[in-house]
This record gives sequence, C-alpha cells and structure tokens, in this order.
Amino acid sequence: MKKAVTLIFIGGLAAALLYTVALLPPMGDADNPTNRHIVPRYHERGEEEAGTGNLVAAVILNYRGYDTMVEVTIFSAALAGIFAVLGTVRKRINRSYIDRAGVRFSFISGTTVLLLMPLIIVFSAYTILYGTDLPGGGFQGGAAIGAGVMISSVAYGFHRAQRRLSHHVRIILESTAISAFFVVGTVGVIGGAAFLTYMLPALTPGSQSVLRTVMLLVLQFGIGIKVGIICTSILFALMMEEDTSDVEHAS
Amino acid sequence: MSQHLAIYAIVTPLLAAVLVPIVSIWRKNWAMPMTGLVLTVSLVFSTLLVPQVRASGYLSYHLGSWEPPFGIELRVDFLGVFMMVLISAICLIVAVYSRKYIAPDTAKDGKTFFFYAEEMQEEKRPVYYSLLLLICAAMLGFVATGDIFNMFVFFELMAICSYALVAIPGTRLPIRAAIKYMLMAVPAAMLALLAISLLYSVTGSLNMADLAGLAGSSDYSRVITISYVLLIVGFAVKAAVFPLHIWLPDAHSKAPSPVSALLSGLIVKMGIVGIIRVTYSVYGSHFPSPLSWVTSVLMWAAAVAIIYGAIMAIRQNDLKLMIAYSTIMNLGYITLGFGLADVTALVGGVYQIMGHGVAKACLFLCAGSIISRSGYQKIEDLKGAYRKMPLTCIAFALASLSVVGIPPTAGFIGKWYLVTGSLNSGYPFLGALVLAGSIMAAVYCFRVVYYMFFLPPSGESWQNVSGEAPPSMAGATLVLAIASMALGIASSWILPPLRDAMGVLLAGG
Amino acid sequence: MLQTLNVVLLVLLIVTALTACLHRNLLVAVLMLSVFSLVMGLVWVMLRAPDLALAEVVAVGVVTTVFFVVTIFRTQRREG
Amino acid sequence: MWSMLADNINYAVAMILFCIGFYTVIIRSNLIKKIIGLMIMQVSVFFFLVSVGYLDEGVAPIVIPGAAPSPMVNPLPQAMILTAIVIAVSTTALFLSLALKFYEHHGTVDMDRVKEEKR
Repeated sequence: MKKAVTLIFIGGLAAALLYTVALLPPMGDADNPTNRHIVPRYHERGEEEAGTGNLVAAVILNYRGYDTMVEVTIFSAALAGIFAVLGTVRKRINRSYIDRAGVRFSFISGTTVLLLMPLIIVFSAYTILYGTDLPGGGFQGGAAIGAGVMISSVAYGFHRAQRRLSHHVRIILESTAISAFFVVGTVGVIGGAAFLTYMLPALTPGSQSVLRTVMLLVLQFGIGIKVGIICTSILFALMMEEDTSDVEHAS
Repeated sequence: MSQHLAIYAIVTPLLAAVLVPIVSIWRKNWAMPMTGLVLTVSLVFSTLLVPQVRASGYLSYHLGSWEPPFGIELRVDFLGVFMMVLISAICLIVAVYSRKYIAPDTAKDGKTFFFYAEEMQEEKRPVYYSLLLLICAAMLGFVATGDIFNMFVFFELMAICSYALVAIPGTRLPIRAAIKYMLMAVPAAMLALLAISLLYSVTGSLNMADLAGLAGSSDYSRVITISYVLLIVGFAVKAAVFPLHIWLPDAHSKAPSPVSALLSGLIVKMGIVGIIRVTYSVYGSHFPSPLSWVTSVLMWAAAVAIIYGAIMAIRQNDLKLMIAYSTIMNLGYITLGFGLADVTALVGGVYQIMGHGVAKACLFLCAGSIISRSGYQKIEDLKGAYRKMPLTCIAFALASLSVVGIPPTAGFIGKWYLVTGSLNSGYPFLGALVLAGSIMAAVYCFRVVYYMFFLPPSGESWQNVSGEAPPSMAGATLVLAIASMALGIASSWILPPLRDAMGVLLAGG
Repeated sequence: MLQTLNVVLLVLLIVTALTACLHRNLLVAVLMLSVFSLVMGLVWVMLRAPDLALAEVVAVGVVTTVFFVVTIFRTQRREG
Repeated sequence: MWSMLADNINYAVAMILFCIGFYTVIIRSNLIKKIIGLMIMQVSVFFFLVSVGYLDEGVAPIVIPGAAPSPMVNPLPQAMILTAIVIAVSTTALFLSLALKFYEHHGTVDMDRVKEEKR
C-alpha cells in the first residue's frame, strides 16, 4: 500500500520534473539567460576586479564571500550538532570497532602512510596556496588534509592521533575560518568600505592589491585549516563511544 | 558607522558561536553571560535600525561593495527589521532562561528534582549556547538578506541548528523526533534548492529585486510557476503548513523546553516569512494578481490546519504536546493571513507572527519551569500548581489570553485584522472560522488555567515541590507574558508602519 | 566521441545510484555511493568544472564515505 | 518534447537521480539507506546546476595569463555548488551521528522495527 502510494507520488514528481526540464533552454547554448545576464562581467572583469585568475574562487571569496562565510559556519554548526548528539569528552575510542574493521596497525601500513603524508600535505598546501589561480582552494585543500589525518589515524591508531590533536586544540583551530572572515570584513569596514571589501579605497593602488592578496590568502588558509580540522573532529566523534568495558553492549 | 549595523547584528553572533566553546575551556561559567551579551548587542543593533528603515522604506547594504546583481545585497525592509528585533529579543530571553534550566542548582533539601538535569551534561552546555547563537544569527541573516541563494544558505544553517537542538538531550524520544524532523526537512530543502536552480536557469540572476524584474518578463513562464510551487513546498515543510506538519508535534514536545520555545516561537515562522518574501519580492511580478491559485491552496490548507490543530490540542493530555498542536493551529492563522492576499489580512498575519511568537515562547517556557520543578507533564497533574508556583502560573495565564485572543493582548489584534481581512476579501466563512478557532483555543487553554488556579492538588502531588522556579526562569516567563499584553496595548505604534510596509509589499515592491 | 562518453557516464551514474539504493549489504551500497560520486566527478570534469570535481571526489567520495563506513561498522552491516 | 529532452539529457538524468533518491528516502526503513538516498538527491541537484552553467565549447573558468581569451563556462553555479556541497556533507554527518545514537538506543537502524515496540 505504502509502496504503491509512494510510486504514484514519485512517478508524478518525475513526470512533472521531466516536463519542466523539457521546457528549459537547451543546455550549453550561448544565448541562455544564464550566460547573458550577470556572468559576462565576471568573465570580462573578474580577474582584475577580484584579483583571482580562478573565477570560481573569485565568486566564492569575493563576489559572494558572504555565502562562503555562512557555509563554513554551517560546517561548524554540524560539528556542534554532532557534539550535541554524541557528547564530547569522557569518551574513548573503543578498540573493538577498529579490530572489527580489520585494520591492523602494521609496519607496512605505517610506512606507507609515512611516505604518503608528505605528498598529501604538499598537495593540500599547493591546492590552498594556488587555489586563487588554479583549480582548488581552501575547501578542497582542507578536505584533503582531513583525509590525510584520517589515513594516518587509521595507520597509527586513533588513540595517538587523538592525543596529538586533543579536543581543545581542535576547538581552537576550528574557529580560524570565521575569525578570518570577521577580521578581514572588519578591516574593510575600518578602511571605509562595506563588510568583506578587499580593495580599500583609502589606500594607494599598489598597496590595495597587496592587501587584497594577503586577505585572500588568510581566508583560504583559514577555510583550509578549519575544514581539515572539522573533518577529523567529525571522524573522531563518530568513532568514540563510552568506555563500555564493564557493560556488555548490545550488538 | 550606522550603515554597518545590520551586518554586525548578524556577524557578531556568528563569531561568538565559535568563541563560546573556546572560552568555556577555561571559564565554564562564562558561556551564558557571553551569549547574553552578544544577543544584547544584536538586539540593540536591530533596534537602532528601525528609525533608519522607517525613514527610507528599506535599507540596502552591498557586501564587498559589489553593486546588487553581482554581489550579495542585504535588503532590510520594515518586515525584516520587525522580525530582527523580535528574533533577537526572544533569543535573548530564551538564553537567560536556559542558564538555570540546563544547569540547575543542586538541591539542598532533596525536594527539587530537575527533569532534564541528567540529560544536559556539563560538556554539552557550551555546545548548547553555541547552537543558540548560531540559530539566532541564521534567523537574522535569513530575514535580512536580499539574495535568494544566500537565503537558502541561512535557511540550511537554521535547519541544521534546529535538528541539533531538538536532539540535544540525547535520549530516545528526542533523537527519534529529530530524525523524523530531518527526514522531512532535508528533502524539502533540496526541493527549495532545485527551485532556486530552475529559477536561476531561466533568469540568470540570484538577487531578489533583480529577479522580480526578470521573472515578470521571462519567456519561460511555466518553469517559473513550477519553481514557485517547489519553493513554496520547501518552505511550507519548515512552516508546518497543514499536510506537511507531521514532524512538528514530536519535535516541539520532545525537545528541551527553551528549544521548543525557540522552535515554536520563531523558527516555524521563518518558513512563512520566507514564503511571504519570495511571493511578493520575487514572484509578485510574475503573477497577474497576488491572489494566484497557489495562495488559495495555502488558504484552504490553513483553514484545515486551524480546525485540526484545535481539535488535536483539545484531545491532548500532555502539556507540551497540547502547546505544540496549538502551534499548528496558530500557524494556520498566519498562513491564512498570507493566503488571503489582502493588506489587512496580511497585517493580521504578521502581527500574529509576533503575538503568537511571544505568547507561545512564554507558554513553552512556563511548561519547562513546571516540568523541571515538579516532573509533571500531564495536564491533570497540574491541579493546584498556583499554590506552589504562582509567578509561572500567572505568566501562563497571561500568555493563554494572548493565544485565545482576549482584547488587550497582541493575539487579539492579529485575529481582529484577520477577521476584517477575510470579510474584505469576500470570505466571511473564513472569518467565522477564525472566531470559532478562538473559542476552541479558549477550551484548551482555559482548561489548563482552571486546573492550575482553581482546583486543589489531588492527593500527594505537589507535596514534594519546593516552590517557585529560580528568579531568572520566572522572570523570563513574566517578561514574555507582559510583552504579549504590552504589544497589544502598543499596537497603535506598530500597526501604521506595518500597514504601509505590507501595502508596498503587496504592490510588488 | 565526447557525446558517447557522456551518455556512457550518465548510464553509469544511474546504475551506481540504483545499486546504492537497492543493494541489501550496506557496505556495498556505501561503496557504490562512493563510485557514484567518482563518476560524478568525471562528468563534472567534462562539464569544465575542475574545482567542483575535486571537491566532490574529496568531500563526498572520500570523507563522507569514511563517515558512512565508520557508522556502519558501529551499527549493522546488513539491511533488515 | 522528446527532442527537447534529448538536448537536455543531463537535466533529465539529474531529475531521474533526484527521484531515485527521493524514492529511497521514503520507502526504505533503514536509516543508512535513507541517508544514502538523501545524498543522491543532493548530488543530483548539484549535477543539474553544473549542467546549467555549461557552455558549448567553453573552457574551465580560469584565466590563464597570456592565453588568448576564449569563451568560458559560467562560474556562478559552480560557486553555488561548492557552498551546497559543504551543506550536504554537514547534513549527512549530522544525520549519521543521529543514526548512531538511534542504534545505541534501539539496537537497530531500522525505523519500522522500532515502531512495533510501544513508545
């Protein structure tokens, strides 16, 4: 019964959506409204106005930087939500789950990760540093850092990883992105422009673009560190559970 | 400096939300004072915006100094600033109330026991305040923005915080309520994103004022209509419009009481504010008259919601569940004000947003005081509550007056305008329905009030309850109760600008 | 040529999505979800969105999949 | 209509994926399956939006110094999706933690199993 009703509902939705799709302008046509309205300005003047060769980064950090500020806040809201659901401290990672996962902290995996880690770090740093001019950016680099920390904590054990990156350290590092946005935005306000303006009218043209480059890098690194830390924290929070050595857990 | 007030009202709580957990590593007791301070700053900034907005009609702030269609614009009209003041005020009161609620004093005589005391462990307290600040910032940003994608981003921030706040006790029922909530709200948010993408694909813009012009003259009028329907469905789930309300009773009754107050008082209203914003600021020019078939569907859904909510509220025996169903009913009123698409009814609906927000927050906070002090959740256990907890009971009674709509309260003004509006637009039946709803509200509200004030406690109950809730909790409920009276008395100051603003909105501005 | 590749990838997308939704073994389903996002990354490269492809593969294909796998190891592997 | 669909095959596939995800969310009682369905829904909307930003014979929206200017695809939808991907990952992570807690309470991640018990 439920299945039939759902099928009818989804079928109706699919029909309606496909009908809508058929009405849309053809994909990839240069005459589409999307290609005529706002975007020509981004294409023509994006590099000089926003200071980044990568126009996606120009939109993310500059034209629509406010969105990105809220987006990184959403990531910390999710972490706060996970802490709210699962709790934060007085919990330990139960070894049995790692054993069940079949992960052995062997010499081979340790060495592999040891060799892999510098590559991951270089990749992330490169992605973040050149994210303004090449594909990549704070988010991608940060997620790569997070993946690297995940791999190394699998290889070396979550206990050690957690000792190195304690809860408090993670909470402090987690605030980097929003603080960076707040500081950069406030510098813009002090410079006599609107929040999140990077080209301050009060400065000379040369120092304007230097300051803009510095601000963009601060934001990229803030986002990168924060995203990496949050990925790691979420993983730790999901791995941790109360020490159930005396209580047999229902399996 | 004054033009930066709006952005700092939004950004300050965002920053404080990540700083609160850091500070509370070393200073555990600073979380609440910090939260209170930051929310006061937001309240002051939003209040200072009011004269500016009244002087110029709306306030436009270009983030990053990019002119509107290229960057993001904050566009605060009178509805926006009205909601900003309401949001920051209620969040501040809820934060003050939460201090003793989540961290109760240890009982000296063993007589007090707190219902949620076990669930809200010490480690979760900074997280709670952090989420409170985030949700406040999200709501402020949501009502202030003039960009439809930015609106979606704030909407998601608000949604994620509300799932987390519902689940924060970590026990069985709140977790299940949060899962049920997410299972409806996440697909709805995706429908909204799909609608925004469709709209973008045929107009090429994201700025609301810009979209209003483009949508009116677009060649793809059917696509725009479909995207409107999808967007309305997306917001309607959040606003718990009748057939999509299923998540609401569980989420509102199983969450901790201050969170229920926030959810019921503010967050569900954001869905309706979103519907009003997109309808009049974006799609208004697309439809020949504001009264399209979509609004009439919403109108009839609202009518059903009023009856359904009232009947279910009367049938409940659980105090918080009753208040939750009453919320469904009152959301019906607000949606009705929107659906009638008449200036008077819209003013009534918006006034009802405020009146009901304050009164319902008060009711939930009172319920929280009573439950945490006595542990009683059933309505029949409330007999004789007045003898032990007089202030809380008085606040409950005053807020009930507003929910029912007795003359000097804010609830009365809202309903009065709704009735007038429905008569104006030729639906006397709906006007009668509003009045009938009031009578049914009187049945379920005054039953509780009668139990509290006029019946003696049955048997041994209330013997072990040591007395009134702590001053901060009782004070918070009383402030809200008095505010719901004062807003009714002071309506002559609020209504004229609200009426002007709604007139401009309906005219497609 | 590119058109054919596009169609093949689109078919692959639907197949992996269906497998992820239908397979009774949750671990297989989650790995299929990972494959789904890898294929999606390829499609996005073809749509000239390298930034997004990178983000999709790293964030959804790796990080989210790890979250899923951890959750599945802590709960149950099979549906039902 | 069919020829229009063939032009917009990417859009059509995105919508089909959306419906597959939605169906899974509604019909499956297993929470992990529901979350997988949600993920597919989210990614399909992103796919739709990337396709909207595509331009025939366009290049990736990166200005290479010294290169001859050529038509570029639209960077705005890509920026929107980058934002939305973060939202999707956050939502999924939060939902997974809820599923974990659900399992701790009930010993199963199946919603229907729990409904049979009394509250």
